[in-house]
Amino acid sequence: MDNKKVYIIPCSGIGKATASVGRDATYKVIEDKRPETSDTLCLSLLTMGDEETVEKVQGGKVITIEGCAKDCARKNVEASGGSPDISHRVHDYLKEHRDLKPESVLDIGSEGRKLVKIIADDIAEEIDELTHESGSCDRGGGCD
Amino acid sequence: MAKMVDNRPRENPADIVVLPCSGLDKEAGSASRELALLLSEKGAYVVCPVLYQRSPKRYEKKLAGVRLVIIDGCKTGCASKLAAERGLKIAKKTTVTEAAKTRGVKAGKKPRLGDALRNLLPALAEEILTIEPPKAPVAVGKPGAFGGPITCREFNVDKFVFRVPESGYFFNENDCWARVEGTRARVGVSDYVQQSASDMIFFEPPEIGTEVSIFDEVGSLETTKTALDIISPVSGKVVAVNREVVEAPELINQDPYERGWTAEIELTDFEGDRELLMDSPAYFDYLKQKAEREHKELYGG
Amino acid sequence: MEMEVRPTRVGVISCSGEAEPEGTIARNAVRLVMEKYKPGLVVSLCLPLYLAGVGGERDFAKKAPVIAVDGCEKSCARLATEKYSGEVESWLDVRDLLKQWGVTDKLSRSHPGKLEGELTDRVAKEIVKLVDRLVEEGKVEVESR
Amino acid sequence: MSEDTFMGVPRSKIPWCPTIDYEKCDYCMECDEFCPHGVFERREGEEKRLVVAHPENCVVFCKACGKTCDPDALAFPDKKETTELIKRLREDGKDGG
Repeated sequence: MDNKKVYIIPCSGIGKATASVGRDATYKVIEDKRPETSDTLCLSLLTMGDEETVEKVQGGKVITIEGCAKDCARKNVEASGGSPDISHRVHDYLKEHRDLKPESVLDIGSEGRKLVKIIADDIAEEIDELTHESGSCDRGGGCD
Repeated sequence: MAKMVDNRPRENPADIVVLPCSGLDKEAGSASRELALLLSEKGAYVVCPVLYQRSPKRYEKKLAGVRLVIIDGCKTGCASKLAAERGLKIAKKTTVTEAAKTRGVKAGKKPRLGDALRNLLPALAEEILTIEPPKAPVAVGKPGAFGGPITCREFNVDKFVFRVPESGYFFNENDCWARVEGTRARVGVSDYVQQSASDMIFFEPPEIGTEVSIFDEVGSLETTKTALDIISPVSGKVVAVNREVVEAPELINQDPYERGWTAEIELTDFEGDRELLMDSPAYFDYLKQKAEREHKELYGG
Repeated sequence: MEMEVRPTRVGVISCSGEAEPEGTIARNAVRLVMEKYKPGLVVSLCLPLYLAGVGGERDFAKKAPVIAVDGCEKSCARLATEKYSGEVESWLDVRDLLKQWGVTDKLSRSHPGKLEGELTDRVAKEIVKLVDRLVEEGKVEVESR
Repeated sequence: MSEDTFMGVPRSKIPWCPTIDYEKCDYCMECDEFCPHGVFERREGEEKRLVVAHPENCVVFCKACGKTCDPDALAFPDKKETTELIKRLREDGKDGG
């Protein structure tokens, strides 16, 4: 069932290279790492109240990735009645990996791609935990 | 060689932990390694930067509650960066190329350590060992002394909105501000800086006790896009730095004029400094022109 | 007498469109117009910021003419602009354009390649036409250097 | 066109900009890539492949490019002297009306 999926929603801004990193990390997870258990949604569709999209977010697990400290993805998800289980900020990763600055919005460059991989690895693990949690709840154990 | 008698207070070397650069690409790297070994012979504990990078847990206990001395070979500052990445508090920092330069010695390009630089090392080691013992935390004035709420005026350049406090702040043309209360000032960067430099990821604070003149560097910032120095709008002695901003530099983006202050300075000549500063309304006009001009340049209009 | 102040910039807003390849083309085409074809004249508006109501995006879009570039017929960018800032001057639907151009290939949202690049450029040039029309119609003033 | 000023003093009268030490410069171009103000210019095919082409664009008191320079080939004027000079020029400006 689709609601067993974790939805990864990047802020998807077009003004900053960090937003491009968040989007690419999303793709890396949903297409390469966890295609079975994760997916993404158009943030604009969600915010504009598209019923199908809103339902998915309200019923499912959500991870947001922010391109800057303005936290647009989380704010927009919350405005649509959802509540992100986990929120990431790309610049928090940059604090730890200062040498991995993305180059530009249209081409994040090789350093940016390394950063994408680090973020995607983390999120893949989180998805496993989130889907495992809900799985064990269904079986009625380990979730008190 | 005659030895100088040195009566300055000495730190117990056993309390000093040294994190050196271990650069093998130029002379300064070899010198920093050698300097660390000298300090080790005098009782300090030396952290191997390579091992520390690989398995930080090994040194966790050793690094707790000690005075950390950083030795950078050159201005690239790898050892400083390593310390910053691991959230270590630095008690003293020495950059070999700089220290050598002030003593008239130029560090060479070849990695092998030459005599000129080697001869300087004992003096540098002595200097490190005479760092002042830790002081009680500096009082940061009365709580709320700088806390009065401020109101801002704003203007737009296209979709960008820039804010400037209505009053009570002084600015230099490097877009850094000072808010003065009594004999102290808090300093920081303006809203314009945080917007044009983008998201802050790192704030390297100045050392407490540093004497700065107006226009000296008083800490530096790194953002997702660039790096910049904070150019002090006042002269005096750094008495506090904003630890909150060290932990969460994004505070500068969120609240550049209040919670995003970077350092507090005991003023020595504010009347003199003031002649070279703009007050809030003057900075508003200055910034408006500058933002419109630079925006055009940035977007090629 | 007060002179009428004409806007000197065109706002272009793209849907976020991360779930669809047409969304990726829409975003990248807007960026291309801003960086390469009409630097200085075009200001790209960040839809997530715009929707979250943060910053000056909404106010800017009230004053300047806006072109909305959407990935699909759901037209989030156009509808969002109409909701918060008023009518858009023009609107593009990338999916519809691709249909008109007879493009039936499967496109990638995450790894735009040569074909996606060419299509992005073509869409960018369509946006440029709309910008030029606004200039011709005098709806935006081009500043002399 | 009105001339650029810094603290009320014509920018052209303030000699603030980096100086390249060509003995040390290894032409890594990090400074040029870093500087957003177009102070440097690359000269393909010339002996000095990097020059300070637009010193007037340099932000007075900014030394940020210097930090990108591994071989430490960039030098700047003394800040105190520059401040004093600016003060003097401001005074002169006042006197001269």
